[in-house]
Amino acid sequence: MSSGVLQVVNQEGKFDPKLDPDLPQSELHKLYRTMIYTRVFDNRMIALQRQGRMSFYAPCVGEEAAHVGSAYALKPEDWLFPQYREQGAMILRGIPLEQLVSSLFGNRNDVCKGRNFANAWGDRSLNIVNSSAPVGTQIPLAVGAAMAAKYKGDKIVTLAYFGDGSTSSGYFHVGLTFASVFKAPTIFFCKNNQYAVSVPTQRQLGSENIAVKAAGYGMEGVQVDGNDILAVYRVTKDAVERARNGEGPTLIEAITYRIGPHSTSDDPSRYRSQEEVESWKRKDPIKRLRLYLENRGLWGEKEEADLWKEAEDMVSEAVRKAEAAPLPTVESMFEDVYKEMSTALKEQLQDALTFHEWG
Amino acid sequence: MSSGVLQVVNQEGKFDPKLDPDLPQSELHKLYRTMIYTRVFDNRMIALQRQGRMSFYAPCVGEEAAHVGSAYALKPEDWLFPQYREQGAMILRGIPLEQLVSSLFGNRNDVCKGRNFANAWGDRSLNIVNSSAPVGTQIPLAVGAAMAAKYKGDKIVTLAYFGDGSTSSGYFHVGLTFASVFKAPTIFFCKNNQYAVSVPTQRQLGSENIAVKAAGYGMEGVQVDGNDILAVYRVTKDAVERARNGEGPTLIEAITYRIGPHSTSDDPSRYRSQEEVESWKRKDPIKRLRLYLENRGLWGEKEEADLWKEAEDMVSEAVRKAEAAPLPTVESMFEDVYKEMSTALKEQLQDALTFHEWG
Amino acid sequence: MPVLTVVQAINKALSEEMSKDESIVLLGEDIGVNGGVFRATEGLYQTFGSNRVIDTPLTESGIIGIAMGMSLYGLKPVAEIQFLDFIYPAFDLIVNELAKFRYRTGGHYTAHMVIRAPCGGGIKGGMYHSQSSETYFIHTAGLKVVMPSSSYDAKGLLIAAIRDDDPVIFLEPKRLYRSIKGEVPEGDYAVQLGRASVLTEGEDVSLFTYGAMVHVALEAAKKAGEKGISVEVVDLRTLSPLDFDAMVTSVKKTGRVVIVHEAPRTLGLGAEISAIISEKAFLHLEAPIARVTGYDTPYHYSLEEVYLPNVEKVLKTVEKTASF
Amino acid sequence: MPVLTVVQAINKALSEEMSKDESIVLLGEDIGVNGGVFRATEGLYQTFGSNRVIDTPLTESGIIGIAMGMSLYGLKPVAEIQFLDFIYPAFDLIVNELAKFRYRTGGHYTAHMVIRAPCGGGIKGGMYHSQSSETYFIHTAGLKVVMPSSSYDAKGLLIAAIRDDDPVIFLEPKRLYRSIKGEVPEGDYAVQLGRASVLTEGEDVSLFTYGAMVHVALEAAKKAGEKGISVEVVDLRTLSPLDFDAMVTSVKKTGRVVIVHEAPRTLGLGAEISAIISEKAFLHLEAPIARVTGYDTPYHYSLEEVYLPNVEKVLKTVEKTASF
Ligand SMILES: Cc1ncc(C[n+]2csc(CCOP(=O)(O)OP(=O)(O)O)c2C)c(N)n1
Ligand SMILES: Cc1ncc(C[n+]2csc(CCOP(=O)(O)OP(=O)(O)O)c2C)c(N)n1
Ligand SMILES: [Mg+2]
Ligand SMILES: [Mg+2]
Repeated sequence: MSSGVLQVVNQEGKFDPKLDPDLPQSELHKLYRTMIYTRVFDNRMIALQRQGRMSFYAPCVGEEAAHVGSAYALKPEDWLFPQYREQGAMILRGIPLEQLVSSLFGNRNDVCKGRNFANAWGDRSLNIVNSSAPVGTQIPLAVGAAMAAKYKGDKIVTLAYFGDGSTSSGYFHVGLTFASVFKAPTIFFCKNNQYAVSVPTQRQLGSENIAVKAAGYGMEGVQVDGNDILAVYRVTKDAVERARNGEGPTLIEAITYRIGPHSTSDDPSRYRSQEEVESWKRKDPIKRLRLYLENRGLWGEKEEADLWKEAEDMVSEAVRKAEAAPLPTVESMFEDVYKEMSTALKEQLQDALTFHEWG
Repeated sequence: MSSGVLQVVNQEGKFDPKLDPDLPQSELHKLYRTMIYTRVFDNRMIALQRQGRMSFYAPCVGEEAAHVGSAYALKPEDWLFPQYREQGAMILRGIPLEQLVSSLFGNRNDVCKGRNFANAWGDRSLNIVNSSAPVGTQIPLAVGAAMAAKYKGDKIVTLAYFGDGSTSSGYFHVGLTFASVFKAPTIFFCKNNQYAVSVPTQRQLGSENIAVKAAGYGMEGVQVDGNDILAVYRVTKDAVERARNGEGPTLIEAITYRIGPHSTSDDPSRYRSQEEVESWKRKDPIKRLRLYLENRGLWGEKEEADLWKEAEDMVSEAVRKAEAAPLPTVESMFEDVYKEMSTALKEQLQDALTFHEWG
Repeated sequence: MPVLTVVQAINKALSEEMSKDESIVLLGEDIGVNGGVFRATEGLYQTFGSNRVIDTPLTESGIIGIAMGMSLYGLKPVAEIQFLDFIYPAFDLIVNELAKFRYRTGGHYTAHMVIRAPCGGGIKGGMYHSQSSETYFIHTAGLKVVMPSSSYDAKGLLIAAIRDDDPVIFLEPKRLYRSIKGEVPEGDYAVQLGRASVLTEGEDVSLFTYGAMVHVALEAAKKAGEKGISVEVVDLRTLSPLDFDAMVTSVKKTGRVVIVHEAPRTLGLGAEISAIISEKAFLHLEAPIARVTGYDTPYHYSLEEVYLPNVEKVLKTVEKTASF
Repeated sequence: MPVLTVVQAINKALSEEMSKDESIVLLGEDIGVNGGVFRATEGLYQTFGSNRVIDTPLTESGIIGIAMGMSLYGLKPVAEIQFLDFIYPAFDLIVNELAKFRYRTGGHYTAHMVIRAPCGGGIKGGMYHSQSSETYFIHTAGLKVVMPSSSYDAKGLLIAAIRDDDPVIFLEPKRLYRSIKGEVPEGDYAVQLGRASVLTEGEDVSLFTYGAMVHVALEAAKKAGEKGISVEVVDLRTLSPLDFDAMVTSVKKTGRVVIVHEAPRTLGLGAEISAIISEKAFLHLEAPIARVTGYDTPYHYSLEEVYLPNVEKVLKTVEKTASF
């Protein structure tokens, strides 16, 4: 990692004791466990898509440390505004696996009533605002929620995830502008995974990196090794504390890599080399934490095997249940456009019901 | 002026010979003359509006040096993308006064056929792209034109004017992003006149100034005393040369002040003190250049009196002619929506002609 | 009852609701210290302070994005867009987020907020200070769209909009701000969203309109009456969802329809009204449904009198429709 | 003649025109190295290089703003928006600048450019990868709007759009990209903008439609024919400016109209067509004008078959209209 990029644990699992956040064993296990679940989940969803049982999926393989480590720095009452590639943060905060799968299938058990395409998870009871597809919109929303919390005197922070590509969006600029003018307690967490679909990060910015953009807003900006979960946790925790103390927002750039395709529709061999991918595979964030745990004598072969088995079983169970659930009702298609169904929508529902019977 | 802000001539007309661009007398007179014409034009348009002869006007009193000095650093083949408050740049580049007034009246002599509200000047033969009202849109347009010129191998630059308020717009961000990624030969010229209507500059940015934002794009950023026409010329000329040599874009922040109201509809006493205005009046850019000229023995009372008289006469003549021109024709309202009038528009024109006869 | 201008009525609605409900905050350009460029928020900054009347940076996508984030957190923001013509930088947020939030989150997250914007022509503002772009919002499922034509409705509809659980685009015909006055009750009352209002009963022709054109329509109806044509003027007030019943009831009575709006003709609201009436009252129609609208050009600066529907145009169209 | 898919036909139009005219450049996300997420620009980066096939930063307002600046300078950019659903960050530039540039500069500056965008549903893409938002553009004076339904038209209309002096929004029904094939001439031909095409002649009912729905309409017309109802299917092809004459001619023959589009009903293009026919052919109408459209909800992910017009719906509506 280049200078200025915080790292706590290196590729070989060696760590700097002065920087080690020294988390208790149970907490370290929780982090590790979440990353394994996430990896298993990703692999299974890709398999389902390949088997034609799911239409589309966007995996986060290789980026688990960046979002799990940062989400871990938040309290449950803090609000999360995901992009779409933060499966681990969803799992860590407690969205049930079955709910994640039901959402992907768009079935009747989905809390969003089967309306969303791919990776649009959220849960109001967990203060996770469902992500949507348009790139960058979550950024000003997170700032607005933070300003509202500040107005109400709630000591919470909001965190918005977004990618390197998203920094080119106008929303990045207006979100950071508002946050800096109003000292909103928001963490802008950029997962620089080197690509926006096929477009490399250099095509998004004339600056040498993303963190440096913070200066244009009079804001703190930091770079962190995004494959080092302890380093990610550290910088995010610092940012959260500053925000909670009324010292305003922070821009964090976590340097990581998307090992898998952008989505199941993407063929990354069109725009990047296998060597590049391999070089990043060696920086696998899961392996990194495992080496750290092993170095500290906190993990072994047996635990490892058990954990994988458990994760596989849990994911299988979730898929089994979700796949058994029926499609949403026709009625539900017309709900929630407005709080009360309008006359026009009632008529249209009747129309749909008529035609649905013929079908 | 604070450190880091380039100044060549101070408030008393003392100048730093090492920084003086040492323009020939005729050129200095041209700059001075343009500023006087601009001032006279502004005052007259405000008077016309007060007399109910014009609906609306936005003056540039106090900001003449910022736009005249920067426009002067361009060649005629360079493209200018104005905001709306750069009367002096229009005059310098050669839009006839009568055309400026005809546009404001929206009469039949207006090259834009009377279609535009206030300050929307431009002239294709002079490479000035008409400004429009929506704040910030000219910024990406200027970058696109610069990229096109580069593609065609034309050694020209483009310059976009905008205000401090406009830096909050998403267009500022996307324009600077594209320019930095593609090394577009564009000068981003921000006239920081301290207000966006009633909102002071601190409300637009968390950063200490505007020039610092350039770093977020890996771009050169400079601050200049916007009431010092020679300093403005100097920094713009440097930026133009860099751009012409393929070294990419520059962000310039010219620090100035809007002495008049935002527009004839605005009452600035609602949001700023008379003392503040007075303190800036003492920094009048016209007085500054006059003192410099006098210090160098290049100007006297007689020339001053003659110039004002001439400017008054020329503006009077322009107003007289423009006010005598009739309204545009009804037909012309339906032209230029498309290159060829559509069937629907032809029908609508007939409708308008019918009803116009009754009226 | 006090007589207020439309802009005063709007100011009253804001200030009374803000006094009652701390979760209401205002955001916009120049709405605080300056009181708004049309003075709609005059005095509110002084009364409620800078935390509730927020002068924002100059970015409409910022204003709407921030307001919406606030609403997700439970506030009830009222955002002002200085002119409707400048709302489009926020269009993505409005169409893709605001309109769809309740839907896409299964009803879990909702955006309880209002966007106020001065709209329409008649003030010599040219193509960027005169637009009537309600179509973009009416076509977008998930938004409610409201436009008052009187001081009474301005206050009552704005109160209803602020209390409504769905996002409301509240369009204020700027030329009525000071030109129209009317009695406005003190204190609490709401004009229900989704309900048109029959302003004059008539037998011969139904005239459907809204906003500033209501006054043109009323004048034309009066003149038509003098010529023996009895016109029923219906002020739609809520443009989405539309009050079908009011329109169909009127058409069943008159069999003839003229629609007036200043928005451009092609896919202006008149198109939908015409289509609905064809569908729901075809056998009652005795004449083609006529539209008097703005033209399909950008709004013209110096020829705005030609651009806009006026009493003569409406009157001639009513006569033609009545005698078909 | 070679048989091409719709997306191949589009690729051909781009590559042939680029070979002929150096002022054509392409801009968009993932269109270069990657060849476009739908492969519409496959191979063009390799042929024409990175100066003419420009992979842009991820910002639609940037893409459109830059393309438009280029067009002012004399290039003829073709910008790709990855999905029509993501065009709205550029909506301000499209409505306030692109559509109005010729007008507000008195014809001096013009924006000769095309915006291509995959549109519509049928690929299980949910509410952000399936929108049919043509209304927003049709309602905007100064834009032309085009949507092909076959490979032949896709190439011919795109060539015409690229050569047209006005800004064109070129909408590509993504579900046809690979599902529809047809003969496409090599080399130069253009399908004139502004002209509808009568696909089947009929006597009983006129069926007006466009884009992917053309294929649904043709299928329904065939089934109606088997039941003795003769349907005239008219593919509008250019949605703005509309081909009034073709529609009125057809209605004068049949007296009965069904309009099919997948865009939401309220102020979908069907509304304008219905209104125009009422105005221009009132006395010829023998039945209410019927619309079969998408519903006024966001596009539904898992129930898209319910959301979309299908052959059954169209057929039933044709039968009802024919027997009115
Ligand atoms: C406004 C908008 N434009 C285009 C897209 C299509 N798209 C989906 S994801 C994506 C790339 C996002 O890149 P980045 O922000 O780096 O996140 P990553 O996918 O790398 O995690 C694009 C172009 C979109 N969703 N929204
Ligand atoms: C998108 C948009 N929003 C709002 C306005 C209304 N408006 C016109 S000028 C202006 C302030 C511009 O401030 P600045 O960029 O600093 O330029 P200045 O007027 O100070 O020269 C505002 C808010 C507008 N024209 N466009
Ligand atoms: Mg990325
Ligand atoms: Mg300013």
